[in-house]
Amino acid sequence: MNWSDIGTIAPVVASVLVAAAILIVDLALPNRRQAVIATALGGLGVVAAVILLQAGHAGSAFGGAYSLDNLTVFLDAIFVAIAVLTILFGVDYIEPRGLPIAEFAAILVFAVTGAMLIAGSTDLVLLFVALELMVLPGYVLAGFARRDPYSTEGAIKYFLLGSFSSAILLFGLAYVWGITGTTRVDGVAAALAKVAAGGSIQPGLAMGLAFMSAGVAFKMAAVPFHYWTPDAYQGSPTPITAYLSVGPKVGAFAIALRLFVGALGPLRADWLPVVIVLAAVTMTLGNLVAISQDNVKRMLAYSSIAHTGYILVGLAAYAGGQHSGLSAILFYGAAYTFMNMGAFAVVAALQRQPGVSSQIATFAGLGRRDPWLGALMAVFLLSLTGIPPLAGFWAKAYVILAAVQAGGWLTALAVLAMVNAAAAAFYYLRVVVYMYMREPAEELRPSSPGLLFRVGLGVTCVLTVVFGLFPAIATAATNAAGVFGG
Amino acid sequence: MTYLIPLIPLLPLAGFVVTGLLGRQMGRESHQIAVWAVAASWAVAMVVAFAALAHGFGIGDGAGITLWNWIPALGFKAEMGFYVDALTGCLLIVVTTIGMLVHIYSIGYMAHDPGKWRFFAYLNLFMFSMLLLVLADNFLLVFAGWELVGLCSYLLIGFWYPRRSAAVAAKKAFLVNRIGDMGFALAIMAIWTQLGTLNMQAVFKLVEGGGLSSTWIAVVALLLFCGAVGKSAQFPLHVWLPDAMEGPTPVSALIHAATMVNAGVYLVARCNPIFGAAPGVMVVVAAIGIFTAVLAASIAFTQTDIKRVLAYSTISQLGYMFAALGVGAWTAAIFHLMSHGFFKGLLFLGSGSVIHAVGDEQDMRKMGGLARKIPITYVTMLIGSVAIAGVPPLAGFFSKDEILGGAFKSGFLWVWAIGFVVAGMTAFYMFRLMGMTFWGPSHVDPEVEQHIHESPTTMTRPLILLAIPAAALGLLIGFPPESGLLHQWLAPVFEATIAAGGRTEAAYSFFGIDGGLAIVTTGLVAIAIIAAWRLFGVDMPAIGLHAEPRPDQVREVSARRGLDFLYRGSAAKWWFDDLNNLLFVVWGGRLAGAVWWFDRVVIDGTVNGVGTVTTQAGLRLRRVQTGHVQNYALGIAIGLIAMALGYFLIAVR
Amino acid sequence: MPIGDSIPLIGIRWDDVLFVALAATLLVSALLVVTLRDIIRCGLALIASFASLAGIYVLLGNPLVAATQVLVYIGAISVLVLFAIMLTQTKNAPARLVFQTQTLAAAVAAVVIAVVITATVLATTWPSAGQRLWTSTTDVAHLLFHDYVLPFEVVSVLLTAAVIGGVYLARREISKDGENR
Amino acid sequence: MNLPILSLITFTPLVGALVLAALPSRHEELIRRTALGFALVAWGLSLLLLAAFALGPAGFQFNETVDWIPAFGIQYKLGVDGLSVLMVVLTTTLTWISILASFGPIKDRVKGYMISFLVLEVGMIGVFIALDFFLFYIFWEIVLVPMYLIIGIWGGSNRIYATMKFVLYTLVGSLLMLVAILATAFAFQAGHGGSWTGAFDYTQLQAWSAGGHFANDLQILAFLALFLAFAIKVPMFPFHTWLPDAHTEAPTAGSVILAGVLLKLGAYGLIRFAVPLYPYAAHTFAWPIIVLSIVAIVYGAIVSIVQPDLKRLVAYSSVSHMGFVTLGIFVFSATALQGAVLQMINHGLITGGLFLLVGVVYERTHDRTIAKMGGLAAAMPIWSTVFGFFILASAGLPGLSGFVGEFLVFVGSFGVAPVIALASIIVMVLAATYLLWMFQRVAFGGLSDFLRGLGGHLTDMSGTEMVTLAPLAIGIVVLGLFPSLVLDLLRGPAQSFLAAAGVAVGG
Amino acid sequence: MSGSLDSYLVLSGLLFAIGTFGFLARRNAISMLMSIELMLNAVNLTVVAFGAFVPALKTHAAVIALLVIAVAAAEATVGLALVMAIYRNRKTPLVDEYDSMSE
Repeated sequence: MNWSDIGTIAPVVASVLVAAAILIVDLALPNRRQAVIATALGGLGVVAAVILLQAGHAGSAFGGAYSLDNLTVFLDAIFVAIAVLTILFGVDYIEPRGLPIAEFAAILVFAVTGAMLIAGSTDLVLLFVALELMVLPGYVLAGFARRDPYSTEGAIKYFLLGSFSSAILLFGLAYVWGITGTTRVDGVAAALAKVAAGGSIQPGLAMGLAFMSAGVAFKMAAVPFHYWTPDAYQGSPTPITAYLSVGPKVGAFAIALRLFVGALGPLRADWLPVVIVLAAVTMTLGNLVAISQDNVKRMLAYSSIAHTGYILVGLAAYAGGQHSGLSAILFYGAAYTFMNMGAFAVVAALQRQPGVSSQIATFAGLGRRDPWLGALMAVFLLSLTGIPPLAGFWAKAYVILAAVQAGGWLTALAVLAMVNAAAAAFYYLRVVVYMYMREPAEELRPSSPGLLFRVGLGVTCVLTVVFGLFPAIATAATNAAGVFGG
Repeated sequence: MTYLIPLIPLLPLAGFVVTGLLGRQMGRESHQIAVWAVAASWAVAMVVAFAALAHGFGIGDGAGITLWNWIPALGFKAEMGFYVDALTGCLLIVVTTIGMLVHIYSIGYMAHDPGKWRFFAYLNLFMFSMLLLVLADNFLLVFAGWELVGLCSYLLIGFWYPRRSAAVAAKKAFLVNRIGDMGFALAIMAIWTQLGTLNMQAVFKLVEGGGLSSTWIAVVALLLFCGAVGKSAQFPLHVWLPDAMEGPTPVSALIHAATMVNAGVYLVARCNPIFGAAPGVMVVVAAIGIFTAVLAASIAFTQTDIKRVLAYSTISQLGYMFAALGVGAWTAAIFHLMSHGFFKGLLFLGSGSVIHAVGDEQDMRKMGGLARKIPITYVTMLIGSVAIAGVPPLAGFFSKDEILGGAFKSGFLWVWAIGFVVAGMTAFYMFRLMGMTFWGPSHVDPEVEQHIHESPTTMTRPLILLAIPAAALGLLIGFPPESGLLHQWLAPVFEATIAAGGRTEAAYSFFGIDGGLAIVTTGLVAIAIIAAWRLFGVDMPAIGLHAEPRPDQVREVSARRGLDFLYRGSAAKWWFDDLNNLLFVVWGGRLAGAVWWFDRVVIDGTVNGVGTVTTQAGLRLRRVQTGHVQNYALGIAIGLIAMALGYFLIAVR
Repeated sequence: MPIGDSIPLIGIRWDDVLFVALAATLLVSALLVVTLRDIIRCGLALIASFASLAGIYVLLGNPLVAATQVLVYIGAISVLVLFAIMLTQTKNAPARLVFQTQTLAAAVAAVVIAVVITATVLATTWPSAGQRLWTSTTDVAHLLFHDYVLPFEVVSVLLTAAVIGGVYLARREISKDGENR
Repeated sequence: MNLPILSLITFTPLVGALVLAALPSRHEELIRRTALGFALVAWGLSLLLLAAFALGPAGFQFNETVDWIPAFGIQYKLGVDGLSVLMVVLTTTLTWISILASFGPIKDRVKGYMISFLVLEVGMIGVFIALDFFLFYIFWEIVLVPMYLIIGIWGGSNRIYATMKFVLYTLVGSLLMLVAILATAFAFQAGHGGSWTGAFDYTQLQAWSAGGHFANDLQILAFLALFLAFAIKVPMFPFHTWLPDAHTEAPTAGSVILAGVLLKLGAYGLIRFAVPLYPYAAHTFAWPIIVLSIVAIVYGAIVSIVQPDLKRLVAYSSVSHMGFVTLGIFVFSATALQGAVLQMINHGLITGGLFLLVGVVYERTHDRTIAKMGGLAAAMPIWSTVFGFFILASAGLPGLSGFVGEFLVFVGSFGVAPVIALASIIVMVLAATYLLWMFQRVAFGGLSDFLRGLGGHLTDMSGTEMVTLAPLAIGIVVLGLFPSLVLDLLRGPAQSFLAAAGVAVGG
Repeated sequence: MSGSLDSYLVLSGLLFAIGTFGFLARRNAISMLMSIELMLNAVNLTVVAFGAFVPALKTHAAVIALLVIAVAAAEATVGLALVMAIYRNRKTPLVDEYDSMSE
C-alpha cells in the first residue's frame, strides 16, 4: 500500500469520509438537518469531482485487487448520481415521518461506497466484501422506517434471502478459487482460459459457476431468484425503494461485468445458455406479473425484474460473441437508473404526506391535479416503455442491436424481448390512463415537493430526455466496455 | 365544328353548377338557367349532329377533340376527349331534343315542388353525364359518363327522399347498375392490358387489324355487354327499372325511357367492330335481348301501375334493340332506339300528365274515361301507343319491322318468332293501358274527379312536339325501308362490321319476304289491339269505335286452367324481386352479419384473447409470491439446483 | 513420550480418529441446530458445532483460523444470537411452530444439494498436494497486510456500517412513522 | 435554396407546441388560435415545398444530413421525393383542418389537446421525410404517444380500451420492426468490414440491397417484421380490429388524422422501406399479401354493410379502401403503385371528410347510431349534400378522385393477373351498397323521432365546419379531373420503387 | 481419510446442506439466521480445506477465512438488529407470519 494506491481508490476513500463526516456533523450539530444535508450533498459533490478527475486515467492498486479504468469511472459516476438523487428525493419523505436524516444519508453513502468498490474490484475476495458492504446497509435502509411493519417485513425478507444468497455465492466463489488457485480476476481468467482450451470443465468448476451464478442472479433479481424484490420494494420507504431498484441492481451488473466478463469470460460459451434462459424467463415473468399489479410500487418492482431480463440480453449477447453487448449493458444501466428513479420519485412525491398509498388509484386525475408531476411521470413511464426519443428506447435499442448482431438464439431472444416490451407497455400506460383519462375517486391535494426534490426530478427528467435525444453517453459506455478488450 | 363539341356537355354542366349553388336563392325562377342551358346545348348539338350526319362520319374519321390528358399514369393513359360520328349524331338528336322537351315539361310539372331547383340541377347534371357518355372518345370516359348517369338516376329516383320507397328504389337502381358496371370496368381493363389504348377508334382499328385474339375479343365483348345489360335493364338486371318509376315522371321519361337506358344499346352499337368479331357473343346478346323482350312484355300484361306498364314496356323494347344488335341489324337497333326514345318519352310524359290530372294517382284501376277530360294528353298518348304497337306508318312500325326482318333474314328465326309474338303482346298491353286509363267508365275518386283538368301548356306543348316525331320519324328517316336516311347516315359506322360478318343482305323487297313479314306482323298487331279492345274497351267516336270493357271476361280468362299460373307469374313479375330479396337482402344480410360476427368473435376475439391470456397468466404467476420468505427460499434453492444441473449438462457436453 | 501417528494395534491414524470424531460432532450438532424444538438448545448446539469446526481447522493445520473461529463465532456471534433469543422471549415451542409446512420439500432440496455437492466433489480431480500443509501465522499476517489490505480495510468499514445500522435498527425509540402502503 | 425547409416544416409544429406549453391554460381561445396558426404556417411551408419541388430529376431533394450518433452511423437525414412531398402536404393540410374542426367540440383541456396535435404532426411529417432508417423509426414511435392521449383523454366512453388496444397493437408491430431495422443495419455493417457508416442510411441500404447483398433469410425475417408493423398500421386484414375501436372512440379530429394520415404511415413504410430493401422477400410474399389485400377489400366492405354506428362503418370502409393500397403495392406494377398512392391521398381526403361530417352530426346529436337517424336531408340539407358528395367520392364515382386511384390499381393488377381485378372488383357493388344504404337510412325518409326530439339543436353546418370541408371537397374534384397533379409527382418514386423491387418499368 | 481433501469438502457440503435445510424449514427468524451461520461455516471449511491441501492457496485460505468470519459477524449484527426491530412491530419472531405483502 502506498499513496498512489490511495489515489487510485480516492473516490472510495472520499466516500467513506463523507459518511463519517455526516455522522460527525450530526453529532456535533444535533437537529440541524440542513447541515447534514449540505454535508452529504457537498461531500458527494466532492466524490463526484474526484471521480471526474479520474476520468481517462487508468491504473491498478493493491497488487491488482482494484483497478481504475473507464468502467470504474463510468459506474462510479452512476453510483454517485444514485446517491445524490436518493438524498434529494429522500429528505422530503424521511422528514415528515420523523426518521433521522443523518443515519439515512450515512448508511446510504456506505452502501454506495460498496457499490463503487465493486466497480473497481478485480479481486474475488474484494468483490465479495464490497458486495457485502453494498447490500448490508441496503438491508438497513429497507427497514429504515423501523416502526413500520411493512418496512421491517420487507427488510427482514430482503436480509434473510440476501444472506442466503450471499452464502451460496460465497460457496461458489470458494470452489472457483479452489480450482483456479487465485483470487485475482486476471489470474482466474488466465487459469480458466487454459481450462476452456482444454475443452471440458471439471464438475467442481461447473458447480462453482452454478452457485456463483445463482448468487449474482439473486442480487440482480433475476427469475427465479427475484422473490425478495416485490416485498422489499413495496415495504421500503419509497425513496429508498428508488435507491434499491437501481443501486443494488447496477451493482449486481457491475459484479456480473467484473466476475462473469472479467474473470469467467473465457468460459462464456458455457454460461451463455444459462444467461439466455435467465433473461427469457426473467423478462417474461416480470412483465406478466407486473400486468396484474394494482400497487404502483409493486408494479415497478416487477417491472424492474423485467428490466433485469432486458439487461441480461446484453450479457447474453456478450456471451454470444458480441462485445457490444457490454456497452449496451452499461448504457441500459445508466438510462434505467434515471428513468426508474424518476418514476419512483414521483410515487414518493405523491406519498409525501404520510398515509397516502401507492395504489394506482392514487394516480387517478394526477394529470389534472398536478400537471407537472403527471407529465414527468408520463415521461418516465414512456421511457421505461421504450418510446423514442427517450433514454429507455436507446437502452433497449442497444441491447437488441447487440443481440441481433450475435444472431442465432440471441435473435429469438431479441424478438422475445420486444414482444415483452409491447406487453410491458400495457401496465406502464395503465398508469398514464389513470393519470390522464380517469377522474380521481377522492380529491387529493396537490403535493408540492420541496426544492431539493424538484431539482432531483428535474435532473432525472432532463437526463432521461437528453440521453434520448443525444445518446452520446453511449460513447462513454462503449469506452467503459472497452476495458474488456474488443 | 370540333370546338363546338365540348360546349354540348359543358353547357348543362355549367347549368348544373349555377343552379346547384344558387338555385335555392332563385326560388320560383330556379329553372331558368337550367332550361336555357339545355336549350343552348340542344342548338349546338343540332349543328354538330347534322354536320356529322351530313359528312357521314364513320369509324376513325369522325370529328374529335382532346381537351387534356386526363390520367397520365405510368403504364396507363386516358384522355379527356370527345368524338363525333354519325352514331353520335343520332344519339345527340334523341338526347338533346327529348332532354330539352323534358326540361320544358318539368317547368310545369315541378312548379309547386319546393325542391324544384334541385330537380333542375340534377336534370342538368344528367344531361351533362349523358352527353359525356355519348360524346366520349375513350372507354374510360364513357365509363365515367356511364357511372354519372347512374348517379343522376339515383338522385332523381330518390328525389322525393322522404318517401322510403323512393329511397330504396334509388339505391336499388344504383346497385343493380353497378353490377353491370363491374363488367364494363373489367372490359376496360382487359382492353387496356391487351391493346394499350382506350381510345375507341384506335381500339376498333386494332381489333379490325387482328390485334386481339378471338378469345379476348369474346371476353371483352361479353364484359361490355354486362355493362349494357345493367344500364339497359336487360334480364337478369332488369329489376331496377320498374322501381325507378318512384322518381318524378319527367325523369322516367327522360332517363328511364328515352336516354340513359339506351346507353347499353349505344355501347354495343358503338363497339360493333368488337361485337361483330365475336359471333358467339352476338348470339348471347340476341338471346338475352329477345328473352328480356318477351319476359318484360309478359309482365306488362298484368301491371296496374300506369308507369310500371310503361317501364316494362321499355324493358321489352330495349330487349328488341338488343335482339337487333345480336342479329346484326345495327341500324335497325339505332332506328328503334330513336323512335322508341320519342314515343316512349311521349308516353311517359303523357302518363305524367294523366297522373297530374288525377291527383298523383298511378293505379290504372282508379282511372278510366279520361279521354274527354284531358284531350291533348289523350290524343298524344294515343299516337304514342299506336306508334309503339307498330301500326303503320308510325315510327314504331318501321323500326320494329326492320328488326324482325333483320332477324328473319339473317337466319335467327327463333329471334324473329319470339319478336313476332312480342309485337302482338306489345300492342295488347298498350291498348290495355289506353283502355283502362282513357276509355270506359270512370273509376276515379269522386273527390278528385271534380279537379281533373288538362295540364298547363308547358306540359302539353312538349307532348305535342314529341308526338310529331313519334308519328313521323319512321317515314322521315326510315323510308324507304332499309335504305332510308338513317341507313345512309349510319352506313359508315356499321358497314365495315357488316362486311366483315360476310353477310350480304338481300335488297329490301316489299313484294317479297319483307313485305310478307310486315303484313303478318301488322296482322298480329291488329288482332292484339282488337283483343285488348274487347277486354278493356275502346271509345273513339271520331272513327266510330266503341266497346265497353269486360272485366268479367278478363277475370275468366286469367283464371282459366293453365293460364292462371301465367297470370299469377306475370302479376308477381315472375318473382324476380322476391328472389333478389331472398338472395341479396336476406341471405346477403345474413352473410354480412356472419362475417361481422366472425370479425368480432374470431378475429377481435383472438386479439382480446391474447390480452386475456397474458393477464390471466400474470394472475396465476403472481401467486408464487406468497409472502412467506421460506417459500421464496425454497424457490431459490430449486433455482440453484436447476442451475447446477444446467451447468453440469453444459459441462459434460 | 511422543504419541504415534496411528493408534497402536488397529493402525488407524490418530488424525483419522480425530477427524471422524470432530466431523461427527459437527454434523450431529448442526443437525440439532436445525431440528431441536427449543431454540435455546439450538443456540447451544450451534456453539458445539462451531467448536468442533474449530477443531477441524486445527486438524487442517490452521490454528489461526481456529482461534478466530472460537473468538468470533463462539465469543461474539453465538452470544449475540443467544441475546436475541432472550430478547424475543422465544420459549420452547410446539413442533408446528418450529417447522414450516414445507419441511418435507426443504429436506428433499437439502438432500439433493448434499448429493450434488458430494457427487461433484468426488467426481472432480483437485489440484491437491495430497497432504496437509501447515499455515504459519506470520505468513498470514504478511499476506493480510499486503495482498489483502484493501479487503481488510473494507471489512472494517463494513463492520462500522453494520454497527451503525444495527444500532439504528435495534435502538428503542418512540416515533410516529405509521405507514400505509 | 439552402433553407432547411424540411426541418422547418417538421419543427414548426414543435415550436408551436412549446409556445402553447408556455401559455396559461385558461386562455383557451388564444391557445386554439395559436395552434391553428402554427399548423397553418407548417401548411404554408409544405405548399412552398411542393411549389419548389423539381419534377424532373429522380431521387431525393432538399436533403439535410447531420451526423447524430456516429458510433452507429445514425444520421439526422431528411429528404423528399414526390411521394414524400405529397404525404407531407396531405399531413399538414389535414392537421390544420383537424385543429380547426376541434375548435367547437373540444372544450376540456384544450391546451393539452392542441399540444398533442402539434406533436403528432411533428411525428407524422418526420416519418414521411426521414431518410435514415433509425430516424424513421423514432418518428414512427413519436406518432404513437399523442394519438394515444388524444383517443384516451378526449375520446368516447370506451376510449381507454380503444386507446390501449391501439397502442399495444401498434407497439407489437413496431418493436419487432426495430429488431428488423437493427438486423438490417448490422447486416450492412457486417458487409462493410464492420464500419457502421451508412448502416441506417436509406439510400446506401437501398443501393446495398440492389446489389443483392442482403441474404435471403435476413430479407425474409426482416421483411416479415416490417410487414407486420406496417400491416397493423395500414391496417390489413386480419390485423385491423383495433381500427374500428380507435375510430369509434377517438374525437372527430382524431379520427380524421387517424384515417387521413396514420394509416398512410403503414402504406408509406411498405413503399419506402419494406419492398425496396427486401425485394426478394417482397416477391416471396407478394401473393399471400395480394390475397390478404383482396380479402381486406371485400371483407371490409361486407362488414361495413351491417355496422350500426356511423364511425364504425367508415372505419371498416377504411379497411376496404386501404386494401387497394396494399394491393397496388404488391402487384409490382407502376400503374397500380401510382394508383395506390393516389388512393392513399384520396382516402385521406374522402375518409377525413366523412369523419368530419359524422362529427358534425355527433356534435348536434351526441349519437352516431344509424338506426336513430333518418330524414337529415330535410333537416340539414347542406350537410346532407356534402355528405352525399363524400359518399359518392368514397364509392369511387368517376370524376372524383377516388375513382382514378381505384381504377389504376385495378388496371395495374389486371395486367399482372386478371383474377386479382376479378376478385376485388366486387367491391364496386359492395361499397355502393354500404354507403348508399347508410346514406339512405341517415338522410332519407322522414325525420326520426330521436332527431325530432332534439328540436332546435339540429342546425345545419356552420361556416367553420364548411371551411374545414371545403379544401377536402375541392381536392377531391381537382384530383378527380386532374390526377396528373399527383401522378406526375409519382413518376420518379414509382420508377425507383419498381427498379428496387426488381421489376421492369413499362410506359 | 483425514488426509484427503475430498473428505473435508464432502463434510463442508453436508454442513452446507444442513444449513440450507434449516433455512428452508425453520420458522423462527433467529433459527434461520443460525442456519445461515452454518452455511457460512461450511464455506469457511471449504476454504480452509483448500488451503490445507493446495500449496498455492496455503496462506490465502486463512486470510479469506478470517475475512469471511468478519463478514459473517457483520451480517449477524444487522440481522439480529432487524429481528429486534420487527419483533417490536409484530411481537413474533416467526417469519411466516410476516406475510402482509403476499399477492
